[in-house]
Amino acid sequence: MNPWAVYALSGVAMFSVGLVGLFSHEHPVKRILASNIAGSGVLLVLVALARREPTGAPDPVPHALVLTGIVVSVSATALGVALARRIARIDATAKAESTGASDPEAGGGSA
Amino acid sequence: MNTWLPLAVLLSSLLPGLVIFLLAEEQRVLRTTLNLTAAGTKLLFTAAMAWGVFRGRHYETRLPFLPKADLVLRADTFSLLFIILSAVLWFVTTIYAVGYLEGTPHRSRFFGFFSLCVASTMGIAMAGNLVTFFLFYEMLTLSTYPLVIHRGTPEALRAGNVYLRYTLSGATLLLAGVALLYTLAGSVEFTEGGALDGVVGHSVELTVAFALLIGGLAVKAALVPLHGWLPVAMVAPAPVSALLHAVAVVKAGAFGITRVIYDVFGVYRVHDLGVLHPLAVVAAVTILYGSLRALQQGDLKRRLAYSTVSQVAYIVVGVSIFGTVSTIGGLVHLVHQGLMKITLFFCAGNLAEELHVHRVAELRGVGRRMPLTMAAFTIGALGMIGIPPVAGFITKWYLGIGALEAREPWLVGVLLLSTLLNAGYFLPILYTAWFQAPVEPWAPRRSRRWEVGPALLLPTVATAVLSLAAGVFAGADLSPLGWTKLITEREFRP
Amino acid sequence: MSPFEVAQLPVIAALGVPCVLLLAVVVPGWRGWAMRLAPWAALPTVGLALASGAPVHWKSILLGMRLYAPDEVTRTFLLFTGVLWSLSGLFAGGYLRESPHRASFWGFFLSTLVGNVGAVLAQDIASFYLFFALMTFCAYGLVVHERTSEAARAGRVYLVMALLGEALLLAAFFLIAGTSIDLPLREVPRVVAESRHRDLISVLVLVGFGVKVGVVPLHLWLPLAHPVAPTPASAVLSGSIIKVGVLGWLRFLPLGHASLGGVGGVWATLGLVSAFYGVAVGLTQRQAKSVLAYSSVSQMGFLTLAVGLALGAPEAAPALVVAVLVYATHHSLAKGLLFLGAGVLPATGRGGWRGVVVLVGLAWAALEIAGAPLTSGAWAKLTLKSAESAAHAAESLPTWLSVAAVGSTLIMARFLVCIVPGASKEGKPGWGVLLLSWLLLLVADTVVFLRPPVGAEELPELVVAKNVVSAAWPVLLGVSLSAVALASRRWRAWRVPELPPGDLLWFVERLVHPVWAFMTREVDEEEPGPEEETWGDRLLGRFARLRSTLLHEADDGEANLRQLSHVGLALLLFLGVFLYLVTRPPG
Amino acid sequence: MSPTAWMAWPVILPLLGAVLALLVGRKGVRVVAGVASVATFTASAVLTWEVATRGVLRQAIGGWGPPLGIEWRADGLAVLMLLTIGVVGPLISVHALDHLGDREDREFLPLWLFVWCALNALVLSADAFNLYVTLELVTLASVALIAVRRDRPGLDAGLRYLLFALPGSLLYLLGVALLYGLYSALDLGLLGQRITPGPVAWVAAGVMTLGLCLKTPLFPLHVWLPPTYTGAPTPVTALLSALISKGSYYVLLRLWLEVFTPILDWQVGQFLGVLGAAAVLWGSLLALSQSQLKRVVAYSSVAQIGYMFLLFPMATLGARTGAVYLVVSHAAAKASMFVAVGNIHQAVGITELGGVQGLAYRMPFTFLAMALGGISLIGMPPSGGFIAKWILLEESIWTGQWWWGLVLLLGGLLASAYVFRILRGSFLPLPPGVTVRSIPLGNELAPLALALIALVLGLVPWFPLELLAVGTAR
Amino acid sequence: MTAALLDACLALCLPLLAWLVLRTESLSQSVVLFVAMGLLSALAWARLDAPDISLVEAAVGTGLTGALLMHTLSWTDERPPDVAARARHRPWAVVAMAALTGMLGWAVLSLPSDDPGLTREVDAHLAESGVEHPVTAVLLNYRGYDTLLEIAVLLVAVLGARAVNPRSERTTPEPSRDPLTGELFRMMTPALLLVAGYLVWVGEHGPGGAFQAGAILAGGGVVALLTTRLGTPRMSSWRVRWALLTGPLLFIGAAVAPLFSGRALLEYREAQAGTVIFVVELALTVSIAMVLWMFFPGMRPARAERSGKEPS
Repeated sequence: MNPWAVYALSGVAMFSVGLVGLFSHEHPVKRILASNIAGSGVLLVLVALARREPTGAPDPVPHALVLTGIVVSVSATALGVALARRIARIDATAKAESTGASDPEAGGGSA
Repeated sequence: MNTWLPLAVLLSSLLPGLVIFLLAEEQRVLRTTLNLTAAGTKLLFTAAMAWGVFRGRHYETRLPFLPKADLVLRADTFSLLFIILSAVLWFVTTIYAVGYLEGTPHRSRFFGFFSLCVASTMGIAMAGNLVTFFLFYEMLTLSTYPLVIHRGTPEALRAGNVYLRYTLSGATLLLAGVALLYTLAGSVEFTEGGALDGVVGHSVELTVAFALLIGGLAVKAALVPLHGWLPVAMVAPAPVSALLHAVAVVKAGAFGITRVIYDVFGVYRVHDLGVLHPLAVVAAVTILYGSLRALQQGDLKRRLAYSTVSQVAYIVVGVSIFGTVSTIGGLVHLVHQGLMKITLFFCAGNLAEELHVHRVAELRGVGRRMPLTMAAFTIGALGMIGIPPVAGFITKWYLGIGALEAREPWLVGVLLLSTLLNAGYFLPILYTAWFQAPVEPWAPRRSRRWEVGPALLLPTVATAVLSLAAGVFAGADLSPLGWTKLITEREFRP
Repeated sequence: MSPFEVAQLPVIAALGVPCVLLLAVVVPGWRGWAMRLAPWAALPTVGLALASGAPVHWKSILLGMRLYAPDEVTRTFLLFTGVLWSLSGLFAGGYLRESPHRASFWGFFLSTLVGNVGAVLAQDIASFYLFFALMTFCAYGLVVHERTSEAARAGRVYLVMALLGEALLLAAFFLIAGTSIDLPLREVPRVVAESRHRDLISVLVLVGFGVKVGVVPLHLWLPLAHPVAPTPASAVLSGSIIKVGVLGWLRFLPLGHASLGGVGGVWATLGLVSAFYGVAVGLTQRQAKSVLAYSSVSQMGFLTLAVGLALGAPEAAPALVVAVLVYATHHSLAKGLLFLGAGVLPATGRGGWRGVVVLVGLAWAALEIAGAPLTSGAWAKLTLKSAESAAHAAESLPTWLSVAAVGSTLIMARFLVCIVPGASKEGKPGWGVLLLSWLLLLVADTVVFLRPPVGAEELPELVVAKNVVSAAWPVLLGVSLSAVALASRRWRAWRVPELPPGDLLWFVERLVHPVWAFMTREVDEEEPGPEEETWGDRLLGRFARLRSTLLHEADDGEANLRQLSHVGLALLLFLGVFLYLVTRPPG
Repeated sequence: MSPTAWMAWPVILPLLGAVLALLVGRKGVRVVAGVASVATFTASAVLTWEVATRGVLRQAIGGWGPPLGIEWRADGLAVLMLLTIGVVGPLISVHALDHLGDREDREFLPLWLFVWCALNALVLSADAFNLYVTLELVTLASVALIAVRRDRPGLDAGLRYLLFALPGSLLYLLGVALLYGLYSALDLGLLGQRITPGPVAWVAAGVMTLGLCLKTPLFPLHVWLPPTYTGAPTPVTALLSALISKGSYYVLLRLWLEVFTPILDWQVGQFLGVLGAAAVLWGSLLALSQSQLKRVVAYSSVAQIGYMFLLFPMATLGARTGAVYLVVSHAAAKASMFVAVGNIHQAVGITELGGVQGLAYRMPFTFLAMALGGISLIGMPPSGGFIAKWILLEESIWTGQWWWGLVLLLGGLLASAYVFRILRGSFLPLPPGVTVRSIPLGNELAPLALALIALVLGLVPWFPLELLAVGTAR
Repeated sequence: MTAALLDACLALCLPLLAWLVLRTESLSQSVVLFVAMGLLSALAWARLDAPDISLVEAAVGTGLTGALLMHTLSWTDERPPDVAARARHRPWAVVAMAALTGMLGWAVLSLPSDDPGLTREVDAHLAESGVEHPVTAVLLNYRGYDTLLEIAVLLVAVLGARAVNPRSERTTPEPSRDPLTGELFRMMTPALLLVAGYLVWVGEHGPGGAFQAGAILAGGGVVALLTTRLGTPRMSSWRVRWALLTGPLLFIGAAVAPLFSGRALLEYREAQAGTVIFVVELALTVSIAMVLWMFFPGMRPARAERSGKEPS
């Protein structure tokens, strides 16, 4: 098969791994990683489509789409990570309070 | 002139209702005056419209609503029969309710929903097509539910539950039927002689639609298998059970059935479909079942409730017998039963309010303590049994003759048997009230002149006199019977 | 048609006056003078009977009320009804001076009067039924006036039988009315004769009014009601209320229009049976009034006989109708005399000139009932015999009638035996009005006998020897038999067994009572008992259980759906099914 | 400005408003947000007027034709959605101002403006990839909104929503990639013309439908909805249920009725219909079994979404009208219910069903709002819900698939069960020892206004119905 | 031949690596593997002649996201992995992956193999777009609207991330005692700024542009954050806000201007298209840099003695 199909298939494979991973792991960070992997899988498919014609410049439109796609997935990941971190902070302080360790300042608590 | 009047009749109870909602609990005088003026204006509008229709003028308000169905309010002779009944009885019941609920909480809410309920009854009466009818039919359920659970006690809530379960499933059946008809016939305007001329064949679908419509309406008309909610809803305060369960709600069902048979399918088509006879049989069974169950009820209001179940079936039987005389009988009973039954419920309310008497056995010798109330009760009871000169006799007379005219002799047997059963559960009450001495002397009267509050007594006597007059002056043109003859002449010529 | 012409005034007065008085009695304020005027309420009816009014037709009342038709039947009935009601009213004025429920008595008295007079005047079916029902229900008030338990039982039996009768009548009226809602009574016999259900209507009318007349199987309420009712009430009850039943027969049966041999024959024999049965049971009674009641049953038997024959032979119908009218008039006034006499005697006492006058009057009335020669009784029986002979009934009929006459004499003797010894020597105060009204009735009886509104042509016959003899021997035989019985009774050797009044009733009650108890089984429970387990409630119970299990299942279902792996699986399945359905060739 | 120019403002104004609100910092946020809201609403109204009079409007952004550039299309359906968002959204945000603290306000308002901009863009856009970007913007803004209060349930809800919405968007993006790969076009119109049955089109359709069903969410994939709606602050939940979940449904509707029609046959429609019916029954059943007020209303959302999916088996114009009308009236009714629940929570502090006791006297406007909203959910006559139910019922009988009619009727009954279970309590006397904190009038009037919209939709349906007809002449 | 071998090996490694990332138990290991995968995918983009993308992937996809994840790991504790559940799921997971790949692969493979896509249309209008590099033309002219919304996405993300992180959490960083990083940062900054500037400029006619430059600058910012006293930019200071929002404001202004002269949204005049795009791109670079920089919450609060575990 010509090269683009190989990459497209590998993109699809990455997407499957990401999607299945997303629904088989509980830990939020793991799931964020899985969604990132799925995202890059789709983008790989898109870029592979751009390169189907062996000669000449590749099709720029998928490239622009992928660029936007990457930015969107980064923002989603950043937001997800921020949320996960915040939850972890609250759990950590809660666990700290419950085990008696005085942790006055850290108690961010809900506003 | 003839486009805004139906709307005016509708709004004359809808708007005050909404305003009353906003009134604070303490503004008693303002609320009562608003109530009474609203009832008064409605009476005026109704009278004007009745006079207009009598003169042959045509009233219709048409508002755009759905692509295939407008919101149509039309006042023809038949709808006026129901409007006049509701308007008059609403006026009387408002006075009664003001007196009855003196000092109880949440009266603004009560009178708000009370006016909404009458507005929806007006809407049902004036509906020009099936969709408008269904719209107001549902609004009636919505506005009566808060009244049934007005007291807020657990029994009231349980009664409300049962009431909702029945009425909502009925409404679902009705909606299915209406939708089926609308797809079959395009738009279903109530036209004399039936609106389904466009539909040829489809007899199976038509029968299914008829069954659905009648099933839905039978819940409110309390025909036998679907009557369970009526006795349970008696837990509501007296004015509610008086106006709603004796007049507005129950009549809406019967009125609907008449509309479906005469103005949607047309008598001939229904007759050809062969569904008229089963309906008559169900109604006859309801008549007997209602009376039999009434015999067993110790509580006065439950006994009256079961009597309502059987009496409304008279209307349905009258309408579902293929002949003008029986139709007249059925339709006129719409008014007569309303007048008589509201009198009985008012009396029950008076007895409950004044002497806290609820069971029939506790009525010993009450005639001496509350002569006028018991006199009204006697008139109502005799009317129910069908003894002239009270209005009930006229109905039985026309139904009997109509039955024979339509070659349904078995119906005469049902009528006579039910007359005896009615006597069976009303005469003992009269006997205990008038001819038995009370176990221990009754509480003395609160005021020298009135045996019970004037606001409670005058409506009771008024409705009793009305039901007597409807019987005695039945022959007159403007009497309910006269008006019903006009209806059959103009609209229901089979 | 102006509201009313002058000629219609008497008709309106006949009905109007008692109505006004009735309203007055109801209103506490006017009760005083209303009760004083009440006795004269029936006078306008007598006036109407003597004078003549014009038919009234009020289209808007009820279903087009028509009143008064100037025919014999109406005039005769108006006469004796008016006379009997006014004199009973006068009698009641004195009789009830001190009784507690006077107001309610006068209320019911006046309303029954309105019903009675209205029924006679009514000329259309609906109005007739209105007044007939009014009379029936208000008579109940008179029966239970004493408020005793026997009165209550009598009232209940009376009302139940009356209601059954009325139900049959209603059915008959439906059949008669057919499609024309308000049918004048004039055409009713013709309509009935021509209608498809002629025989059914006749039977219904006969039985319906038979309950009121007291034909044998339907007479059970009569002997119960008379003893408990106050004397003037029982006088009116027996005198004119029962006669309305006969009026009903005359109005609604196709007499003279069709011949119903079978039905007529049966009814005639029933009449005869009543005559004898009345006497047989009457003799066993202890109370004077129940004896009189049974005497009425037997007398009515004669009328039933006449009507039955009229049904069978249409050509003899007019004569028979006249005979019935004569007999009714005679019986009404004579029976009134006896009942009021039974009330007067204890008041005036046996001694003194008052006692003698009353005893003589009672004896005269008894003779009249027995049909002694030269009395109204003989006149009535004579007209009856001549009419029956015209109807060429069975030859043995006249002999049967004579035997029945013997019976009547015997029962009259029984009555005198019961009433006379019981009364005390000196009477009670306030006997003046009672005696006056009784004497007036006696005078009226003789005047009506001499100037009869109908059947005057038979009077000269009375004097003919043959008739005197045929009238005399049964009476003499009866008197001698009673003398023998009286004598033998003194040696106490033979006691007549005492039958409870209403004889067959105890048997019927055994039948009806359990049914009624079953139908009203939950009425007496104090609190409404366990919410009766109708099939509806069981269904609701099962529905509630189903609902809660369903909801729990749903909760668990939702919980395991929420697991991530299951969501992933759902995603995959969704895609798989989607692709399978899309790629499958349609259809 | 030319009429088509008016199509830009509903998108640009909220975006500009959001940016300025961020720029202005602490003090002027409310003023800027207010001005932006009013401006956007007027822009939407003017655009509606233009479309109502002139018919479908199209604008190629940047002047480039469809295959290359992105095109806006404003037909009756799009404009009606614009109006719904423009009316329901601000009302909810008015309520949110009093409901949330003032710190949250500074973050709520800009985020709400971003959501508004995204929804308007989504409704107007006719480009597959652009729809992906708008969907993502809506999702991320919603996640931020859910977590605005920084409390543990809010954060949990936000993360769960994000981690369920992301796969949905990625599935959709994969579909777009496949379509672009085969037809090298992203405009829905072009795709609709060029589409031919084949593995690429089927898989693309399948994957896109799956993604959008996960985001809407449809029955088997709805598990994230109840915990998210309960965790989020109430005004945000109102936004989520009334408007945000409708975004992905709108995209699915556009795809099925304009792009995939040739390749999707009868069975697939029935499949979505069956899932919709299951959603109705499952949602209603669970709504009946909940004890928390918010969860009951949340599960009722699952049921109502089930109704909307009854459109796909019928796929006629009438069914589309019915479904869209249901979307609009559901937005108003559900928003009023959630806001009312918020009021109760704020006033009485009880979240169980008992919280409703004595409501009818203490807070009559909130009670009326819940009643009217509830009636619209059941589909009883004087409400928008009834009109939608009526049209769908007629359509189901007309197309001979009467069983969907049965689902509608049964759903109505079940809905009445849980709605009246809530309303019934409000007639009971106030439970002892419960003090009712008075809440500002603005808070009480907001749900009432929303409920009245649902009522007016029921009484004057001909205007929206005519509007919906614009652009279906094809 | 070797190119085909490289492609095949790359295409095979990526999904395998991905599966490894998700299968490993410990978080830190999976993050490291994730970074490795990112680099490999950057290589793949390069192989597929997509220099812009590989640059962005390397800088943002792998660099920044990796750093962010690493940073977060130090906060979240190791949740005890429930090995049993994982074991139970694994066979099902493999089957699911295979099924999914099969279905999607069937579609991908049936795509036409030598389809030029929109290359010709883009080249045809390249002259009017005001830039030579087709990707920048598509990104900022043909589908400029996408980019506008994308900027909104970025703003929302940063607003969400900052909102979630209360001010009390942000710490005043004290200088890290390690001299090496300090010196490294001082040397690196000028080079960084130069490269970013070049990238923005070269975007006109070659791979590069706002996103790549922004990413580089943000990288610098993060290093500054980790090494020097430079605290995380806070929304409360107007300077940060202006830096963040000038880009979007300018872009909106450029988009709305044509509306007032009768043209459609974002329809630049052909003449000024080039300059407008460049100015907008410049402003956007600053905004993107600020956004990506603000994703970092700054150091963990030094004062809070974490119970036991020292940051790894």
